[in-house]
Amino acid sequence: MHKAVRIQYEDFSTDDEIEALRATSKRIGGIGLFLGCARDFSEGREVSEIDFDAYDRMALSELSALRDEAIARFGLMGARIVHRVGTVTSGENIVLIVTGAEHRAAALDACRWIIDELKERVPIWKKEITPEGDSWVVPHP
Amino acid sequence: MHKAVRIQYEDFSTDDEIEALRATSKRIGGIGLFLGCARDFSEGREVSEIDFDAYDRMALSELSALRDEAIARFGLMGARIVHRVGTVTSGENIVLIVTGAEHRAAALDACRWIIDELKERVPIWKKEITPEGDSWVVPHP
Amino acid sequence: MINVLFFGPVADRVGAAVLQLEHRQGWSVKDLRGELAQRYPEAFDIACFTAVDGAHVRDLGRTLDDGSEVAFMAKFSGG
Amino acid sequence: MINVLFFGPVADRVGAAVLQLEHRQGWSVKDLRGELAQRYPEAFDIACFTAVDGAHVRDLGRTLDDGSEVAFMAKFSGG
Repeated sequence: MHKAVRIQYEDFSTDDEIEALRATSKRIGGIGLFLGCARDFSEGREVSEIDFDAYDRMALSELSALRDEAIARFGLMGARIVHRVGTVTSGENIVLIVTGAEHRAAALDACRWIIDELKERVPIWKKEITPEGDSWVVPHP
Repeated sequence: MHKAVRIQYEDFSTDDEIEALRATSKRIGGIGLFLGCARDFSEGREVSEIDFDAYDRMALSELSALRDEAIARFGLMGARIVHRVGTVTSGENIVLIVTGAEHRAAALDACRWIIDELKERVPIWKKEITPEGDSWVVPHP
Repeated sequence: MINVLFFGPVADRVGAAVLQLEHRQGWSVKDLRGELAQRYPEAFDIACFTAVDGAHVRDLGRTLDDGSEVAFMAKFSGG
Repeated sequence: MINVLFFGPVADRVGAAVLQLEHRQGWSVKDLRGELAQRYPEAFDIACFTAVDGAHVRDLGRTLDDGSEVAFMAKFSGG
């Protein structure tokens, strides 16, 4: 079985992650999920692919800490986070967050909180590859 | 291809619904998903299965209206809603909502809004089957 | 003819999912509800929503056309 | 020895992902940052986060042990 928090080059399956989450408890009544995908447009420019660089060791420990915090804060029964690195082609998956709780509010709130925190705290950087050249993405303040 | 809004006896596949949503636009950057499942416990009682009754015609038109409203309100690129009726065994899927937007906030906010509105507006009723007997669920105010 | 539909907990208390009643000129949703509530008081205790021809109705003074489909419904519990 | 790591846009501007520097007694994160910022001013313009041994560091006065791994990082853009 895959680990609940991963950084990997390969794509992932949303169904597999949902199944792994459900296997942890039959008391889960609501599952929240966020899937980030590579768009073919960003701020008016055509994007053919995105390259991700990460400080793997730190990114993994930050993601694990995020997961633990989310479980405690929202009373989750389980949570899984997978982020890809390397090259992701337009239309492909980038990041997956799956949360399971007794009720819907906790599951969806936790999902939102994790993706927001991930963007602030986890050392991963993306570079957009476009016909006009490559550029590292500078996040909005 | 399955319709974007459905009420059905059969189970559904989350992967299939996500794929169908993505097929509508390559500009989707964030996908939000809510999956409601049948828990084996509810307010302290063991629940072996849940029976759903629905006013099919009205439920479908309310779900379609909900989807249209969510697309307009949150600027979604697509949304899909599937709700099961008939008998759902503990641990199985009940309802799936999938939303696609350029960015994460709209996708997740729309998901939350749709499931909240669905519970208020869509004529579907659930009965919990337990070893101590059956009872229709009375929603909390 | 008016088709009256019941679902879930209301259908259980009425003991039927469908009733057919003769249409009466000028009859309103409220008149129909009043008559049925006398016959099925327990069912109408929990019937808090009404739909005519598949759409929510809040104005119970609305008159019913011949061939209408009317549903008296308990609070929803889907999802 | 101190291992200094760079990623993404900072690594591009430094022209390297790793630098190894001799450890100096009593050296702080701030001292290290100051010296490297002189050599790679463009890279350090965007290096707004620092980690020591894989954990965020806010107190740059912290002294560095021999064998430390230090990362100077641009604003994150994952997800």
